[in-house]
Amino acid sequence: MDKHARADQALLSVEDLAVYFPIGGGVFSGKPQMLRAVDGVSLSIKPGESLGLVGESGCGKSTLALSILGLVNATKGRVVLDGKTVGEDTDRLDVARTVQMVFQDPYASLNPRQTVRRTLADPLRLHGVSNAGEVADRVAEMLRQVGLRPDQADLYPHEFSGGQRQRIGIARALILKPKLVICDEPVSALDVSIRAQIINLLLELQAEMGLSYLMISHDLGVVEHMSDRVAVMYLGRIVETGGWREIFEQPRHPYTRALIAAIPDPLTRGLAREKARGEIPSPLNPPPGCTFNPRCPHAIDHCRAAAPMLSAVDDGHLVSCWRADEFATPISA
Amino acid sequence: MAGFIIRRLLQMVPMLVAIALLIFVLFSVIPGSFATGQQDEGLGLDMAVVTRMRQELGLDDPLHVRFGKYVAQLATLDLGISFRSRQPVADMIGARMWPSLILTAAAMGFAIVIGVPLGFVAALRPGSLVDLGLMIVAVSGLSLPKFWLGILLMYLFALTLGWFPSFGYGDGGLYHLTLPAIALGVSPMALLARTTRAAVLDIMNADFVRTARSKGMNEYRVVVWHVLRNALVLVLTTIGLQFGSLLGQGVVVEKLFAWPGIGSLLVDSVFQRDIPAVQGCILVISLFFLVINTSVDIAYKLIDPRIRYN
Amino acid sequence: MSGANMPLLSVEDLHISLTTDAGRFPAVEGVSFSIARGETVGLVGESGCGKSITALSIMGLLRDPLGLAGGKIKLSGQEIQNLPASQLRALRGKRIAMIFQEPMTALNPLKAVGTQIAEMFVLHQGASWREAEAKAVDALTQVKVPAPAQRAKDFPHQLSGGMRQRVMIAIALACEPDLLIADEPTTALDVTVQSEIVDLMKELCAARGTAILMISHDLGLVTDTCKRVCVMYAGRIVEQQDSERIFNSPQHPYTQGLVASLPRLGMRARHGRRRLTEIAGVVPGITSYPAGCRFHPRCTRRTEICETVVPELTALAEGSLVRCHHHG
Amino acid sequence: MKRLTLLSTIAVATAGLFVAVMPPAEAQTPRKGGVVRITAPYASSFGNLDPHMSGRSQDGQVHMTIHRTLYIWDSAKGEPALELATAATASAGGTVWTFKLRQDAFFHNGRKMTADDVVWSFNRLMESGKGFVGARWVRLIKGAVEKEKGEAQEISGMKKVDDFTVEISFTQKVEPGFLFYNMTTSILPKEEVEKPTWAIAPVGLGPFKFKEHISGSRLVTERFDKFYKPGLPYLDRVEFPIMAEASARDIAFRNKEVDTSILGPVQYVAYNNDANLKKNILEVAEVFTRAMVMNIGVKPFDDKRVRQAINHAINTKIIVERLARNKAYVATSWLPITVPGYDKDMSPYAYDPAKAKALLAEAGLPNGFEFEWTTSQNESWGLPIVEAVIPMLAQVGIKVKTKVVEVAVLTDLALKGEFQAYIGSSQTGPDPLQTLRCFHSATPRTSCNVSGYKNADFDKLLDEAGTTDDPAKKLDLLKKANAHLYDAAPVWFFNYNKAAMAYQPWVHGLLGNPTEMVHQYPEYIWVDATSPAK
Amino acid sequence: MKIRANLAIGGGLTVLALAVGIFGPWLAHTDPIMDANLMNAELPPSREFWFGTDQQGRDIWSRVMYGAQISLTVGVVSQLINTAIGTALGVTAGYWGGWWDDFVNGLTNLMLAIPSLIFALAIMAILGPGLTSLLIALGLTNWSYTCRISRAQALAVKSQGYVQAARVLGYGDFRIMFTQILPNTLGPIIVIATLGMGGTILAEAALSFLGLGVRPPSPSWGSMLSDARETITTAPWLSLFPGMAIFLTVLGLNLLGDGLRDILDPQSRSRR
Repeated sequence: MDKHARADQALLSVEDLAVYFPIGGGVFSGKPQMLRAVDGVSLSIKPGESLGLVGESGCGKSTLALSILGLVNATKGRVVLDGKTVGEDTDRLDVARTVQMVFQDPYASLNPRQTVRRTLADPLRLHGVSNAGEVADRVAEMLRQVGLRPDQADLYPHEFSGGQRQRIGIARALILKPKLVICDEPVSALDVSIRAQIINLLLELQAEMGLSYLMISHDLGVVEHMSDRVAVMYLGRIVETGGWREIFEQPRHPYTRALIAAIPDPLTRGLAREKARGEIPSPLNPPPGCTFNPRCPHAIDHCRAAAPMLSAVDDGHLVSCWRADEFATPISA
Repeated sequence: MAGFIIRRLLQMVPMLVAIALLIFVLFSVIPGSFATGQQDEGLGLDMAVVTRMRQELGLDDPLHVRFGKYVAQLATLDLGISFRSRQPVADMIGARMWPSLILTAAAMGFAIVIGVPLGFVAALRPGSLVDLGLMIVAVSGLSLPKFWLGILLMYLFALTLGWFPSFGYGDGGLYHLTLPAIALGVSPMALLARTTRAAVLDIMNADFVRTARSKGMNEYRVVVWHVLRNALVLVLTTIGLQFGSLLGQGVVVEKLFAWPGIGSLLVDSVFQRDIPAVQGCILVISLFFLVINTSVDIAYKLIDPRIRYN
Repeated sequence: MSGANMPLLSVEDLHISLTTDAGRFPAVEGVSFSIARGETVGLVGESGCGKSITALSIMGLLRDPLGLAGGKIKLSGQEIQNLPASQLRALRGKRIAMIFQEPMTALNPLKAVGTQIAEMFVLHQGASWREAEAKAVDALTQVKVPAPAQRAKDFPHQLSGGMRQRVMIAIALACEPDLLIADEPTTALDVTVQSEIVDLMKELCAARGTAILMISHDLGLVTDTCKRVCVMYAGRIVEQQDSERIFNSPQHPYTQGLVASLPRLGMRARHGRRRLTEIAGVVPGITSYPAGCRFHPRCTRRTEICETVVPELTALAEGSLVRCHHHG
Repeated sequence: MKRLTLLSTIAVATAGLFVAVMPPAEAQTPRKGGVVRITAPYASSFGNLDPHMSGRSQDGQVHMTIHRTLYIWDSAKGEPALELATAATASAGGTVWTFKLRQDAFFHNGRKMTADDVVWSFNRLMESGKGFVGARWVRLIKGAVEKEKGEAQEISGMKKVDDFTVEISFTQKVEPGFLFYNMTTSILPKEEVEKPTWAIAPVGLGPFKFKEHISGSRLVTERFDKFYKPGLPYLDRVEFPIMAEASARDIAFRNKEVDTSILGPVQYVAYNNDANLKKNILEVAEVFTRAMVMNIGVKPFDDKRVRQAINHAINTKIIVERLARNKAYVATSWLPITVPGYDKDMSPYAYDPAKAKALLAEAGLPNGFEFEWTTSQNESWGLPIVEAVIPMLAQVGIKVKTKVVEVAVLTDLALKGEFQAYIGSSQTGPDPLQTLRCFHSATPRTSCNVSGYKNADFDKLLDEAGTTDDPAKKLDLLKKANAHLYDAAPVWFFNYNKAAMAYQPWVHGLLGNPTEMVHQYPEYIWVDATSPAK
Repeated sequence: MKIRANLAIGGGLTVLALAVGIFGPWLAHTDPIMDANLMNAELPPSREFWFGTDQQGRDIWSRVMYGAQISLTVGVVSQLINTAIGTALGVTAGYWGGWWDDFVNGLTNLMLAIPSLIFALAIMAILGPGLTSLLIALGLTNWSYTCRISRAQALAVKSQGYVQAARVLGYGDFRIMFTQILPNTLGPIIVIATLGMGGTILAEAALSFLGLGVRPPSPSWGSMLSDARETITTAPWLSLFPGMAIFLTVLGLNLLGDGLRDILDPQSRSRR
């Protein structure tokens, strides 16, 4: 196993986490079904490190993020943040000071009825900064850090463009000086010409403040650009994880390969045979065996019969595929 | 489907029990007693009779004993005996049920037949003078006290024009039904017009209507093939809620037009403190609401595939 | 222009205005492009740049507060922008078809998808409903929907996003139109499903000789799909190129900035992690377009002339046009 | 026959005051057949079709049509008259009465009425555990209370002498006509009462038999051919359309959809101002007195001067004129005009604010006081009157806080004495003695002494009037008692009601019944050929 | 240019009604209670009595002016109570979900199942006629729509990023409900409240008709109209003016509500 990821060293360590939701059910309407949103996930992030989390809709990455934030209860397993188990050794305020989040939609993630100042100052006051002058200073400083002018603090969100709003979102996430920031698709809702500004800003702030990032995205270009390590999720499980170079240059899991092949970019032409077929099944009734088998271009009978385990193919490179050894070739030219 | 209907019907039971409890508690603290309510005017009251009545009717028992008796009664579908007529309340309500139902149905029919097309016409020309005019007419219907509207209708259609009788049940036919039905139907008509307009406007802006247009459909087909049904689905909730509560709203109109419905029985019973009759009436009115809304749910299940297959 | 060279669609100097309480604003200005039979052309730009309303104007589906303010739209040489409604309807669906972004809301939730396809045959081929429903199953087969006879009876909410978009494609291609307009057809879909849908669309259109106008904000998707790409910025076309050259030698500063700002997969492995090139400033809204070259406030190459004079679209080479005073 | 003489004397004494106006002598002969539609104006439904169970005026309309009892109120003479009884003779100082019964009275089921029916009906009224409203009229019979308490099987004071003779012994001296004219003592057929259909399809001895009842809308009766009065009734049917809403009734009457309509003050004026409608209005002075009752137990109402001051402070005349629209008579004291004992020579309290102020000052309240006035919303004896009085009392420094309640609650509060003052309407007839007893100190508040009035002189006058055998002396004593009340002013004497009923021109034979205007004598009503009703 | 006619007309009428409600006592010529002069009873409109006089000889103009106060108090206060109850229940139910949501849903359905007029009638019979009773009766019985709408709004807002963000920042539930959810659900709630106010004024009139309305000393439009219904054939001005006051005010509120809906709640026009 990953010998670097010792608990005492990791800022975040998720240990065999599972989150199930009952769906339906009630006094008159029969037994509820279990939605296995996250089903046995382990991962860790060291201080200053960026972990990219890749996956498509319904793969459980948002639920994973929420359970790290202590907002969703784990059915199984635990989340350890900075040495403390979330939910047991921490309250909401402790977690808030350690981990924060940047949201996808800069339009929906700012309260339209609050000024920027309130958006930034309220959390400070909630966390015990009572000196008005200090609050004002920290708000101004934070705004400067994200590339806004302090005099813009008294404006309302609708007076800003999408990119500026995302800067405010980042400022809000950083105002409590957290150690870990979960970035949930931080640029996918932004105009293409604005994305680079935000990506650069996030990287600068990481360097400046020594942040760790959990970078959730389906955009492999962004993930490659920003991550030290990458985990690929499919139907509630991690199917492949490793350093960014291994994942993108020598992906071992057919799903990872399919994701790369699906990128509409002249660079990926000629990877047609790696593409996945069909669509993501419902997490309510995942297929038997390897959950990717119905879509996998390389599936064999064994894949339909038994589920593979996540196992190391290389130092720090873990894959959950029966045929992982056969895909040792680099994917792109 | 049968299972769904049974389930929905079963879900009504706890609601009815809750309603029964609520009205029982409410009317156990009402001031004035049946015995004194029996007097028209004057105080020529025989207290010996009052005392005997109270004993006979079990009014001197403690509250929980009375509630126990009441629930036991209800469980056998017995609504009790009226203080006033000494008849079973169920019989009294039974006699009023049909007139109430036809009045409610006629009012709702009026509301739908007038209100829905009105809303449609307005929505097809949003912002136009036609739209504004129709909506002001509709909203005006919502803004008149029912009894005043009723008196005006009587004055105009009975006294001045002589088209309809001013009051009464007659043989329960359309001749006597028309005026009270209009008086009762005007406000749901206005609400329906408004809801229909909003629903049609919503649907007209929906993506699938744009798809329909991109298919090369003319506006008539767009409306008939794609807008109508979707809009009606949105309007159905309003129809259900309005229809369901109309039996209760009938109180004023029934009293004004001397229509022998449950509403007028209820008001009479309230003033004469005929508590079993009051409780029975409210229970039946609520049951009607629940039945209508359950029916709407079932109707949804039939016409809206999104619900049908969930 | 002779019949043989006559483009299938030509849009000439198209103007679309937006009317608000504050007045009329040019949402699209002087847009011209053409598509030959069977050709694939992309229209790329950021949200609000006018690409979608350009498509709607071709369909004749602009609605208040948007309105056509000038220019010509020709289909096989025939001007269609002022056609009476009934004639325009005859073109819609039959000769020009369109696919929309949200496959969930673009389908009527209360009708079986088979019926929604069948409508096309009833409308344009005079088929009876029974025949049309049968043809609808065929159409579903062609878009590779498994068990098409059963799926035809399904309602939109029972289908996945990808399946719905296949249904939309089946509707659009039902009458074998000459031109398919695809407005962000895959944006709402998952990455792996996206490429399947795009491949399907390309394959079916190629087989029918149907031209595609692909509209997207995704430069990669458009260049991947189309032979030729028009880049729009703030209501104007700023560059038109063969898609090969968009990534390799973009001419307009905006296109150049876009290409440089994208973190493309494989770049880090090849060149290491470099700071991405930013395009400064914000995308202007329709009501606040700047004078002169609309990109000038964000442009690194701007000079005085850019602030006042609208640059003309100039041809650089075969199929290569750029609207910039300082291109290259 | 002694009793009748007494009554006749009283009747003669008061005949001059009758306002009961018979329709002008009819030149035409009554026509047989036709329908009359008499509106039921007081509630949205008939409460109970069993005459023993309901004392409500509206139900009485139907009872008068379907049922009969030993006596009936003779509106023309202003006294009870024999109906099912053909003769009544008193013995033992007026405590034992022998009734001879009609031999030609049939129930609607065809059976002849006998003495057994009278005995059974009165016994039923006293059945223990049932709250029969009519019980109060029978309770004076010997053994009735015992039966009521369940101590006896039968009322011991009732004896069937033969099939058509009944002897009844009372616990005190009574005039049975005042008891048994009430419809709540109707004679009922046992075999029908015991049927389950009884409550919905009553059977009686009256001129009309039950035909149809659409609860809440109308009740229809049709002619009973074996009715005991030869040649009567005239009508084929009597219908009772229920119309509690006055505004709707007005339109319906003008629209000729109903044949009679009770008029409130507003419509009384309106109809009198209409040349056509004015011709057909029947008026009668009813035996109801409207008054503000003061709670003698509450300060400062314990002081006679305060009570008198209130009577002086209010311009009663103008309220009766303008608000009651003269559909009432200014009250002089407690007994109304049509009841023996009323003294036409007395004049009402004069409107004299100065005197009122003086009286208040005398009573130690020169600056007035404030009290809470409980009232219902009744238009004739409720809130509108209070609203008119408030400014008048304010002029002498009396402030009023109103407490508006429903009638049912008002009665409750009055009987419990939970009020400072309330305005209401009391039935004050037809028996003057019983009416005045409501101020006797032996009468509890729960019976009818709601003001809680106690005065030995007054008690003495009443006791004497109750025992004397001399009608003239009795009348004199009643007048004195009434005059005593005038001076003591336990109430603000407001008015005596005048009932007014509009009827369509084709309706004939209506009678002004002072005990209750809507209680008509259906056998005498007939309609001429112009009636549109079929 | 689109003219929001309903907003303009509705707003105008509402402002007018409110102005009359506030300044009524100054606009009135006479005291509405004490200046009964039976010698002037039932005079038609004239120079002296603009709207005529009623049966007690009181100036109808003055009573309509004063009546505004009562009628609007009934409309505003009881609707405020409704809004407070409905919003509190709806927002908490939508935000917390679970058994509380089920409970509130049940309660809301219960309230809907007993028609509000019937419910109000019962409460009025229990509390007795009067302004306070009326405020309670109408304030406790018309919150179900508000509750449903605010619940739906809370559900919608709850999934918005800024609510998530507040949770991530460690905000407590009540703080989130007050600072994040409530301000963003107010639009539709204001619309419902505006429309409901009209309904409440009408309900007061209906209760007056049934004999259980607000009662003087001070007049309400509903009780004036109800009292005057008998004279509609003989002295129509008695009912005309309070009737018009109710009609115009409720019409104004309805139009205003419709207009506000277009502004405040454009995406949910057809909900309800």
